[in-house]
Amino acid sequence: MVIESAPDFETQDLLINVGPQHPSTHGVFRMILEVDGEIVKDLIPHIGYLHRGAEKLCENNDFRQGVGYMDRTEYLASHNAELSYVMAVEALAELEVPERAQWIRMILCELNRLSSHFMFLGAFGVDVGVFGTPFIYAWREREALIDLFEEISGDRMMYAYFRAGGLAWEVPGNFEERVREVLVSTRQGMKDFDNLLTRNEIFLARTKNVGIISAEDAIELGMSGPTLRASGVSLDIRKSEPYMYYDQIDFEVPIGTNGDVFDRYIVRLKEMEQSVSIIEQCLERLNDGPIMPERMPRMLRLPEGQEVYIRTEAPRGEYGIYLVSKGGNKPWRLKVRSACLSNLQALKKMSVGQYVADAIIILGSIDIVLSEVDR
Amino acid sequence: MTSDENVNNTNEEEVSEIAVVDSLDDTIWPLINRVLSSVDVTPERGSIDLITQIPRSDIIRALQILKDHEEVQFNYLRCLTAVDNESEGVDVVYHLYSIPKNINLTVKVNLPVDDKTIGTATEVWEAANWLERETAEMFGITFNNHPDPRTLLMPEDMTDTFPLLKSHPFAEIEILQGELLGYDRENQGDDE
Amino acid sequence: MRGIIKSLATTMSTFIRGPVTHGYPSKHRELPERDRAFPLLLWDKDIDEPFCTGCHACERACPVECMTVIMKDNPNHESQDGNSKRRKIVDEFWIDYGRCMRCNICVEVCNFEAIAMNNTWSGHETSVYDRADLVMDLPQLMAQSKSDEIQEWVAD
Amino acid sequence: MNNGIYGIEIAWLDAVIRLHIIVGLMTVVVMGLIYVERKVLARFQQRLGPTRTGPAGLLQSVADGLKLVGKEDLRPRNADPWTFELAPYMVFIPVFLGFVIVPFAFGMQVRILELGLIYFVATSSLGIIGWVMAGWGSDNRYAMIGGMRAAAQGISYELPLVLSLISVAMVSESYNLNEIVLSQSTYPNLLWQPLVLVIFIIAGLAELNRTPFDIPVGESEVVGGPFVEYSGIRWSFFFLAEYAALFIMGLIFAAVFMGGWAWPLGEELGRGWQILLVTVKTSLFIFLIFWIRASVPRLRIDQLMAFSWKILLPLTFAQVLINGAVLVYDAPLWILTITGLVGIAVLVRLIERAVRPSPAISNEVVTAGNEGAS
Repeated sequence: MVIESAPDFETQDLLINVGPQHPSTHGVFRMILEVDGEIVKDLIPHIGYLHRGAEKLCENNDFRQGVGYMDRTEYLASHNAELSYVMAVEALAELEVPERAQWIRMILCELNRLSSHFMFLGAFGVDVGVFGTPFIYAWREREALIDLFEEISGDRMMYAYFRAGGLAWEVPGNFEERVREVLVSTRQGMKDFDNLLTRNEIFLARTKNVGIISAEDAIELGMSGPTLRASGVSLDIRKSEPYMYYDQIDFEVPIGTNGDVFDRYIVRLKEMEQSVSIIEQCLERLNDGPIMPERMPRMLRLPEGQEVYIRTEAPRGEYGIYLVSKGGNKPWRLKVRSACLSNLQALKKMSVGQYVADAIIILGSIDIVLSEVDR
Repeated sequence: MTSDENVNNTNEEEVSEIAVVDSLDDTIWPLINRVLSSVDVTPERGSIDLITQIPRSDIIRALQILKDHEEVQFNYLRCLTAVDNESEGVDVVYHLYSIPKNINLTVKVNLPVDDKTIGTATEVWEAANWLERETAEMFGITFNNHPDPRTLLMPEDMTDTFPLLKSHPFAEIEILQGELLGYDRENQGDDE
Repeated sequence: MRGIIKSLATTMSTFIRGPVTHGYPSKHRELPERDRAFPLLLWDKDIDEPFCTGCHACERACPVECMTVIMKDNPNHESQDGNSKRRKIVDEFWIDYGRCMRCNICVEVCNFEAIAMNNTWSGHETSVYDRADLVMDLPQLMAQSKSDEIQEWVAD
Repeated sequence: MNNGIYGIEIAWLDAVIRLHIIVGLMTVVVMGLIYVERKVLARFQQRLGPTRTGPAGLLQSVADGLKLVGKEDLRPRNADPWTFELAPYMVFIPVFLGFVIVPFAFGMQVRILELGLIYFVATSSLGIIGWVMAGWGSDNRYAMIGGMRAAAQGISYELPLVLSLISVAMVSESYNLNEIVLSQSTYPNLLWQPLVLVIFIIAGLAELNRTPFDIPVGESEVVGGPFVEYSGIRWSFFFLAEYAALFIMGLIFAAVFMGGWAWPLGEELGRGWQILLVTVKTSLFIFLIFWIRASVPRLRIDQLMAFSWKILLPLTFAQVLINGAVLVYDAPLWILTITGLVGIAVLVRLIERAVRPSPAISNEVVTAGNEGAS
């Protein structure tokens, strides 16, 4: 047998199917990687495995019933998802939300941002390859937060606690001390993560200069949230178009410089520190008062021919609700603008040319929740 | 505007109120009107943002102007979706945001029921890619020249029915979950 | 290398801090009062009959349509020489726990405070082998309240 | 040299008996190791670990073993039958062969080989063939990537491992493990070879495919790599081999660097104490590996190769050269300690240089103030 000369040696790209059952696709995401050795040459994302038609369901449910479905579109930050929905209804029904309810909402949303970011840190740490430790650290802290949510709303993930006009019921009497107690453990958890990952050489080697996306590309692709801010775009809806009482709160928006995976990690970690400070400021201003408007109709009906697009800064970016009303007690059309869907579009741009292992952590760094992507 | 003037003559107290409601001078409308002077635009006051109706033939050109024009720079496509108005056709809705100027704009295009085609906004923003794919499969809208016209959330072969149209039935949960899933044990047969 | 040593120090510090988990099936966490598991019907001990009058309010308000209620005339009503003030009472009541999304709306709409969310562990440990077994009927829904196993919490 | 344990003079029978003891020992040790790893890792992660089977979950490994034995032995339809089914043995047998030379106490080993260290290195590197076979034979793309990664990694880290052992052998002036241990009866080798100790641990981690070098089996990337299609008893062979290799590596570490069963202070110990001493030293190594596993992320394949060829290999070569110079010119051994420590400093510096080309982290993220966003 004659050995062929080198130029005739043919190589073939390998197609790998990652997901929908894969340990690090964060749910049922599927991507088809075309790899040349270890380098990703092409990436085809497939989504839709978790599509439940939340928008259609909401069109057939009244405004109180819809809150429950919003929880399920964003199960890691349900308070933030509910917030957009109830704010959209309030904007159309022109309901004035009592002050106390607003402060409590802000506290809960920021707490939920903490718990969601903890989940990111844990899952991301595991993607990078630490065996389970970040996951357990994340769960340790998230457990404290979730216990608090359970004491307030009764459920651990699907709170169904915000209502158009205010809150479903009053928070328990020891709310403030419990929040402060949780913040102490949260600080400890953030410190643990910082010590475990931020300066670890292997972690830095894995995450620095990986999956870079420029600010222009990020804006062009409609990315939002920490993923966008890591690229150096200072766009935070809490600052640019303040809702609730964010304009009365003093906080900063951490932004990254490189737009790489490490920046997306560190921006989230810094953002958590800001969240803690926001919660503390909110607690100081929390005062007694009603939690629902005084004149609240038993069955909420919206005026005809109105529409609103409400956007709030959820942990993963802009969570928008586009609500069209044609009268009656049900929305005519409800569109959930998912931050993850837009962020996920950038995956291909970030991953092509990187290593297979990088594609995994880039996916992890976007912090997708598939229920929000598919809705 | 003529109807407003009629109202003006009737009651003085109502005048000021209605004038405030219907005048769009406090919004970004004058700016948009100037920028889109070459396009036929109908403004409307929304709850938060300004809503503009743009005819289908001009839409992509108008969006390109909105993105590129110095004074507005709508460089960020917040959301792209559609609303089914049954007999009045389908509205395609673009929510635009300008990061440098911090202004929002809602652009609406009405498509007739029998011809749901429109140009693709992916030429303007890459972000429109998946949003248009989703809108297309949910409402049966064809986006001409879309770079990747596959389905996004729906199965690949589900191109004949469009779930978010009002004519699509809201299936009873029983039908979806099926009789064989345990609700009707008698009919389950010997499959176990 | 210094960063790696810092990481090692962090894990060692948690090694020393000791476990934060506890063996779940053998040890149960204490549930808060407001914990929401699945809805239950309450039993009026004074009169020895359910609070529920079968008014269909919860059935209509349920977003997932998991409830079925049948109403009947109360045989124990005052006009029938009974001691109850309820003219109508629940005859049959089914809740499909497999479909319930635990949104608490049924509790909020109930005018008679006849339904409450189960806030004990028995409401969380409801796994069965057949989905049909998750459809609870009236005696099953009533059993806990009858035997005083729950201390229900209903928001004002 | 060959003192029979039971005084059996027939060499082959003696060897067979010893091998049987080793097999039994290995199985028990591996089960224990799995239990200990689960418990220790759980503790690092503030969990409880196995608790349900037996007191404190002690029987967990037994239960797992029974389950694995009872499990169906699946083979994918398109798998290459011979490669697929032989691969577990090809991984297991070389590891098992390594036990031949390992000293548990004075004279307590299967055979004393003059070239014991070379024999150990030779057998342990054979396992790579099994990994590649498993990866190729499974007809699974994850498995194939994993197998190829294993081959690349195994070959790359073989060299630093061999060179680090050679430089110790130079100081001890023997390849015979027994004599290496005896040569450390006053000062263990780690005093003279600190750099090589670090490199041995790093290369050992890579050789064992453990975090941060678990690239071939990376759970979050290639989902178990070559083992992804295996089930039941075949899979348990891989598992057995993995932990047995860990145990051997610990024993080699104890013998080569820590002085094995040799007691530096005073008289020679009894056999029981010797075994205890070796066990403690081995446990130290194993605990360190568990600790590292709980703490550090995984490297990427290119970084892993670069680390081996560009950093570890030159350093070990330098150490071997310095060892040679010191030994040839009969210079005092503390020079080696100093050069070793300098070498560690260089290693640390190189690692930090490699990952931190940009300024310090605290300056990386600028925070936008209130005015910044609007």
